[in-house]
Amino acid sequence: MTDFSMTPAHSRQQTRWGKIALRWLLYLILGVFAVYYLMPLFVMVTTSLKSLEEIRTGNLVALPRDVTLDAWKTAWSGACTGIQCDGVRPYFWNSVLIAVPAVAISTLLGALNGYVVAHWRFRGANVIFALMLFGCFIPFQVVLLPMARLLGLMGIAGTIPGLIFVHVIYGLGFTTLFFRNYYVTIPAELTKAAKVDGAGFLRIFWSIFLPLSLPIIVVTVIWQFTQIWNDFLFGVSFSQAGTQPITVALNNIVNSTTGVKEYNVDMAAAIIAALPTLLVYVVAGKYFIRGLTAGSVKG
Amino acid sequence: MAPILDIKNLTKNYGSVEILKDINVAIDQGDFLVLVGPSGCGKSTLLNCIAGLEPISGGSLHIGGQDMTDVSPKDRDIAMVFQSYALYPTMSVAKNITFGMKVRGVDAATQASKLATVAKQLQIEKLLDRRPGQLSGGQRQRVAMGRALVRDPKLFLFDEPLSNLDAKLRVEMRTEIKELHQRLGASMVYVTHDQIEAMTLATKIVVMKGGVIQQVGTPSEIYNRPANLFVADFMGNPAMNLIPAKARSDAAGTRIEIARRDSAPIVLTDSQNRNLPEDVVLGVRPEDIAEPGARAAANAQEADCLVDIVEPAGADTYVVMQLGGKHVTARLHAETDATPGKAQRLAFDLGKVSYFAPDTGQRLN
Amino acid sequence: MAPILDIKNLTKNYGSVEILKDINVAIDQGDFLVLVGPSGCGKSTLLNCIAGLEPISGGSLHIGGQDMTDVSPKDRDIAMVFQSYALYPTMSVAKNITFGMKVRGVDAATQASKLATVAKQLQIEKLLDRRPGQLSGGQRQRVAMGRALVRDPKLFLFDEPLSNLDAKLRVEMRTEIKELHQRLGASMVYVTHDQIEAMTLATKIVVMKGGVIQQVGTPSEIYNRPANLFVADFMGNPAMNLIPAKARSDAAGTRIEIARRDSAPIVLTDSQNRNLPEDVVLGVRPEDIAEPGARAAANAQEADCLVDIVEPAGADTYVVMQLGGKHVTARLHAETDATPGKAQRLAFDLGKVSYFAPDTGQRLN
Amino acid sequence: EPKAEVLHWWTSGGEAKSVAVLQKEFADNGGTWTDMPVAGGGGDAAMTALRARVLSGNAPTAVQLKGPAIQEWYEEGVLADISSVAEAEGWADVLPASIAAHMKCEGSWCAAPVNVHRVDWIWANADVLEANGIEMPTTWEDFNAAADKLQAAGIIPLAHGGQAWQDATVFEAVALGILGPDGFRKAFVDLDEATLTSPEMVAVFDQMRKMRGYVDPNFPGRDWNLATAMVMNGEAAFQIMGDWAKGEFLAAGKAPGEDFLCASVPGEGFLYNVDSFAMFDVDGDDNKAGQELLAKLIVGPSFQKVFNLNKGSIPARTDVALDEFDSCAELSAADMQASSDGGSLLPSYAHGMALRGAQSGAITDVVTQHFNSDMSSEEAVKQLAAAVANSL
Amino acid sequence: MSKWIEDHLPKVVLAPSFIAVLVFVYGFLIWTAWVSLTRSRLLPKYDIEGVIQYKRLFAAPRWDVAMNNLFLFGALFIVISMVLGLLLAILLDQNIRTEGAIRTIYLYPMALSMIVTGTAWKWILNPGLGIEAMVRSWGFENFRFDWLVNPDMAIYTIVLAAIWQSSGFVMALFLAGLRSVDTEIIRAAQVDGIPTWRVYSAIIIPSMAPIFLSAFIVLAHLAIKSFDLVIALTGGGPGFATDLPATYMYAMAFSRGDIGQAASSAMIMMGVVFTIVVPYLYSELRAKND
Ligand SMILES: Nc1ncnc2c1ncn2[C@@H]1O[C@H](COP(=O)(O)OP(=O)(O)OP(=O)(O)O)[C@@H](O)[C@H]1O
Ligand SMILES: Nc1ncnc2c1ncn2[C@@H]1O[C@H](COP(=O)(O)OP(=O)(O)OP(=O)(O)O)[C@@H](O)[C@H]1O
Ligand SMILES: [Mg+2]
Ligand SMILES: [Mg+2]
Repeated sequence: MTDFSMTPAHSRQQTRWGKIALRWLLYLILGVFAVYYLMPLFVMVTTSLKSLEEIRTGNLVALPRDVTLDAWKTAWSGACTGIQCDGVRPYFWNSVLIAVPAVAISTLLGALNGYVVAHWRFRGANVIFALMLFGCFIPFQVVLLPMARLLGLMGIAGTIPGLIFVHVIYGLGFTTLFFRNYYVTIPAELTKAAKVDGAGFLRIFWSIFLPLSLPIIVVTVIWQFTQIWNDFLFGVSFSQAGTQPITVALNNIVNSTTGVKEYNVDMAAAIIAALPTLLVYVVAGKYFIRGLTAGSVKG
Repeated sequence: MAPILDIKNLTKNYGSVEILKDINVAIDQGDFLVLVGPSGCGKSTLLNCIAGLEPISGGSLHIGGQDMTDVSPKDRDIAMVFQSYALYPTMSVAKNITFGMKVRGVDAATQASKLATVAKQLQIEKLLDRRPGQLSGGQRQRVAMGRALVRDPKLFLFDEPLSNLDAKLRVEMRTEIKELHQRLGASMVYVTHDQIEAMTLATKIVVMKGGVIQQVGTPSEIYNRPANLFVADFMGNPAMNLIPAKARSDAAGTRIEIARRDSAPIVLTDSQNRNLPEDVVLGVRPEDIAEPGARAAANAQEADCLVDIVEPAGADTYVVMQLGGKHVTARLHAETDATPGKAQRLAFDLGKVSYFAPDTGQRLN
Repeated sequence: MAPILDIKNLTKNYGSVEILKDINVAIDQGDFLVLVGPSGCGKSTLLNCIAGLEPISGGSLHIGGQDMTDVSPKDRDIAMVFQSYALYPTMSVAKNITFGMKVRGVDAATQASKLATVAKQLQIEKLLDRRPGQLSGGQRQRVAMGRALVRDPKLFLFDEPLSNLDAKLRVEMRTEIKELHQRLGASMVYVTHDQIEAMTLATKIVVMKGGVIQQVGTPSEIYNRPANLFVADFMGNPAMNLIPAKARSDAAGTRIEIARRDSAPIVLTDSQNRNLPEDVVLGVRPEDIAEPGARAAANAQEADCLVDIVEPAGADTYVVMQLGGKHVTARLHAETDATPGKAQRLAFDLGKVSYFAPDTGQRLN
Repeated sequence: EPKAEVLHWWTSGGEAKSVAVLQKEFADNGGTWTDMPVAGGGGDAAMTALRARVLSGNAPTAVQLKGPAIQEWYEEGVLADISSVAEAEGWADVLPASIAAHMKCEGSWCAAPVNVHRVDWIWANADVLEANGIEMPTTWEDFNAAADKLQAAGIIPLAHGGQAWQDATVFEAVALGILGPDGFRKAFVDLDEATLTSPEMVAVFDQMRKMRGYVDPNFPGRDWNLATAMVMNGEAAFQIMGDWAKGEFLAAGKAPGEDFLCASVPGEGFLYNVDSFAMFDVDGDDNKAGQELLAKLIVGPSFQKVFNLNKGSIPARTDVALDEFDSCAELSAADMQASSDGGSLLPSYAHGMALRGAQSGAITDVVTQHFNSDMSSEEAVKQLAAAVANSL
Repeated sequence: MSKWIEDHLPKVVLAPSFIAVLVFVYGFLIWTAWVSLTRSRLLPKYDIEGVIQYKRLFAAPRWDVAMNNLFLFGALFIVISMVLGLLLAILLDQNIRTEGAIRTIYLYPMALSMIVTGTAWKWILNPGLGIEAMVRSWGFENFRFDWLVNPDMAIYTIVLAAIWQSSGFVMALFLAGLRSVDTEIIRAAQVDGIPTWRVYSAIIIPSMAPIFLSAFIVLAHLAIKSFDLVIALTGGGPGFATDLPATYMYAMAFSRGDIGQAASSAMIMMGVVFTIVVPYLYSELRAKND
């Protein structure tokens, strides 16, 4: 860690005051930025706690006069997303059903691919890796229509497995990149030792690499989970009634064009939709940084 | 009996680069072969070829009489110990040792009994439940040995197993490995670039440079009769003094003239070696330049030399002078009164000197 | 003249853990102080305290007669060389060396001339345009030295500067540092855990353990008269043999009895040391157990010992036996005919032995 | 058993209630309704989903579609024919001819109309007008005079949200007023180049420039309902918006004629925005049965009444009794009848009734660009012609 | 046979992913290229008509605006995110007691989608509702912050929100980088008398070049894909002042039924991606071969 604050200097008094002033300045700057980052969340939370009446008449960014949780209740189980007025609850579970397997599968495949690219290189492995990486950069709008066609041909159009499939495909580039960058830091000697011990390709992966991968699994899972959970474009294009993820429901609540807008419900729904990803960041954020240090940063 | 390991005309390329060139080595059951050489000379590559971890590009490789050229590592009946130990970081010590057996489907009872034996042998019984991360360097080293020992293989391969340990531990572990070798009578191939390790452990040493074998021999052959300047310089610490000198051979022997900085050249007479060319490089080990009378040397000749640096090293004191335009080190007693800037009388033991051709670097005597 | 570095009652805590305890050391202009001790004993911490990189928790620290206790590193007139070299990775060698001057506003001409001098001194003229990444370990080491030298400071600090080099290079660089020290007459503090380095470089050695100074002295004091078992064991390679023995003192001297494995104890008579307690630990260096007649030792006494292991190390051969229940190492000539399993007649040089109390570990004679 | 999966973008509270009426009727007739709502961007997101569904061979049974898009989809060959229902129910007799035309593809019926939104409404805060002595304007001159007066009094004359479709809504209202019904039809239905570049079109843009001066500076990006709220709370006087704005007033407890006023924008004519459902080609008898049942129910009088009461619009069929409707709706229905007879019942271009998406989009691009910059009216007209040409 | 499987297992494992990428990325790119040469409208058609769609594209003023916006937005977004991320990382690296909490606050926007936060941002930036109104209500009557409604400035609000969303992640990358710098180098610099800011500017930051590269790539790809952000915040307005290629493409494909046009704009976008990513990939792979 880079710590300069401990350096003693000529006059103890002078430096002490200088140091304290500097520290205050430091915290002040950090605080200002914290406000910048928190502002939208603040607006969302306060709005969700206001009544519609108050929103219509008052200042949108002011603190609520009367705190009410009605909007939250409505958003969770009462808001209309079409003719059903069950709130976002059913869609929440759709999202879980999509995100959990998609994250798991793309992470596992990414791990396997990264393992091959980093430790079982063969001719052309680099080119394959490069091609996969390039896939990370394709704008998703481009693939919507041909993908729809193929999903139809595969018979999984509009189904949850179809959505899982799409997310896995377009997550592969990043997960492979993460794992590959992490695995290149694991010494080749480990693989060699295991080979001499008689272990094969899968055995080495399963018994040796996978247990070592926790930090990078955390990074990948966080990344993939936020991507998939927050995805709207695929969700809206490749779902049908009954398989729509929460972002679509949220969009239905928030973005109706010609109806009456209930901003408090919108915001409450938005926060509910964001809770899982927020939770993931708050709980695992520290492993996220650690995982980045461990692998993907190495350039 | 067939040699336990027999390498014939082995070559190894990475792409178009030839890393190993026409390697021929054979060792017998119970031999302790040490591969030494500077970093990057291909020692690890050769060891990996023996283990089957790298395919070879040419030549053949037999282990225990069987052609193993294309056999996969796990079927070669070898065990290997790595420089970084390569312990499986997420497994306990016990699991590290038994992993290979588990993979091979050895039953649990056998696993346990073999584990117990090996753990006892290496005195790591108390560590069996720990993770590698919780072990000191020496302990890790022992576990890595345990993982190899438990296999009871035809051939042990070691890739610089001690180089990550500190000096003290290195000496201890060295002794342990030597003891182990004597007790098991196993065949071992051992890579190091520490030549003391090579000397103390080996029954046979291979010195390599740039993928080419420079010399194969017993430790004393290598130490006392290095085949060329490279081997002479590489083996021994402090290194052999390699002094440019003029030789004048006649029937009685050879007069060797060595330039001195501030005075007339030293002239030594070698009665054993004749027929040397005029320009030679004289190779003398530091311990063969000593106080007069320190050792009963058959062929000792004395001269005064101006001392530049005195390095007391506890057991001995090294003094450095300049002869023939080079730093020359002599090993004196710890109690010597040599002082920098003063002349010191030294005896050169010509019984054990080497001569090399300055151009080719090949040994002349 | 005031000592160039004077440390009085220095203590250092991290939180509630006391890392350094009541350290007192002083060195004079031109001294070469080496701090040795096992890993984690606080050597680096002490050096960092001297450099001002860590604040001290108690005591005082004077450099060149001035109180530097609270002065920032850049104003202490010191230079420091690190284990990892700590070269600025994105700057060329020349910039690495001159960057400090540039920051201090030294004019370009002076920078250039100082750079030239230092580069010549260290023979790195040809490397000046390279990046650290393009240098070998030894070259990096030289650049790091250059960065220190160019400062021309009152005091040089070195934190294990050679430990990342391989054995051969380590010996060479060691000699260079020694030469540099002699030429500059500079004052240096040097951390290592390699005791050969400590012995050869130091004019004064501090042996530390667990944040406490064990002994301060010249290399020969430390080597020949270790203050306690820890120092005895730590300094010297192979380590001093520490053999439990029974002493029986009378007016003529002391009879020392050492148990042997298969036969009657060896009995040696020490005429110099008297008044020893009955239980002692006898400390004998390997080189003080040798072939009879190998050295003109004043007080040599002979005995037959059963040899367990023979380790030829080129210049010498070590043999290991069991005495007093311990492995005991003797250093014999390279040409010895000692064989494992056979008895070997050895001479013990009692003129240089140490005695320690088994309980406190303190030196008795 | 009839089954239908219905893709629509009626997701807000009032709209959802309206659709629920249909769903209930559908269920009462033994059908199973699967709801597939996709809101956002005036149906953009729904259209994204629709395209993906169609391409994957998994089209929904019924889709909320309107205007020429119906014919476009028909041309792609993915729509089903519901003529049998239409003929059995006599749709031709109860629907105004121009609206019926939208529901037909090459002569056969392919969609069912739900409602008629009038787009060219001007809404006003009654108290504000009264306080400033202003009548509902009947010409653009009146409007400008009233706006100037209000502006002087510190009231925002026109509440507006700066989103492309809102800009277009105001634009077509102005255009209808200035070009007249025939001019409007030539310009925005026939894309007649002479009309598009005529001096009258320049005058339309001049009036738009004036309108720009009547909105507050913070209008860009504002949702239409926030603009409505400005009228409601007296911050602004007028808003030009379709009749869905009425829902906002009513939801806030305001009464038509008392708290707020509704009138058609100055000028003759009626711009309609008809929501309709198109039936897609699907497999399975149950789905086909669902389509027929759905089509029948949608155009049936009971649904048309209940739905439009909720939605704020008026029934598409002309034979529904309007007693329960409010005064604005009654006015709308009367005007529709009158304009249908007078040939001035016109499709709204801003709401995708008049043109294909690419064409209306090209026009909107110019309109919104003009409104949000200081482009001259002549330049705007030039660009309009170029954009229309580039979109064909 | 089993030996064959053993030897080729790595390839077998990689194969499904590889095939998937070939089909679902490269196959689709080719498909798009094809469609961009047709007159596809509502649904794709496959009769090649030549480069007419590209001609239309370059004739559309809106596309010009979108491309200009992409470069302006991209440059600002990438540069400011990096500078801010680096600054915050350096500040956070000073032994801050509440580091964990602050880090989470800076990082959380990454977890939210813009569908969610767009409305909040819209209010905050709206002069009548948000910051401007708030500051004015404190008595600073002349305070102006009306970027959102100013066609010339609106693109900067997109930059602002995009930075809000991504700079925390960049900060995390840089923080990780700072933590991996050898402490001995910093100590050496201290002894050398180098002031803190020079230590950062001359030594630490230059040595983090690989991290700058990674950050650049991540940010560039976000910039090119930016879509939700614009839709949620400005919807491309005022006018189409904040259109980006991604929103242009979406509008063409899905609200205007002009798929051929959308495909041609997508191809141009891919061209931009290509020129940025290929040099990066090249350097990635070369470094690996060392
Ligand atoms: N996979 C590879 N591709 C290309 N060249 C390689 C590869 N592995 C090793 N080399 C090269 O082969 C040579 C020999 O390497 P090797 O690791 O065998 O050396 P070594 O003698 O073990 O060195 P050290 O003592 O440093 O371990 C080196 O020059 C190295 O650069
Ligand atoms: N920042 C710190 N906080 C707490 N404890 C520390 C810190 N730095 C060092 N220590 C502890 O202080 C003790 C002395 O560390 P120091 O680095 O001085 O040892 P050393 O003698 O230099 O060891 P080595 O030979 O391994 O370099 C160690 O036990 C270490 O764990
Ligand atoms: Mg090697
Ligand atoms: Mg240290």
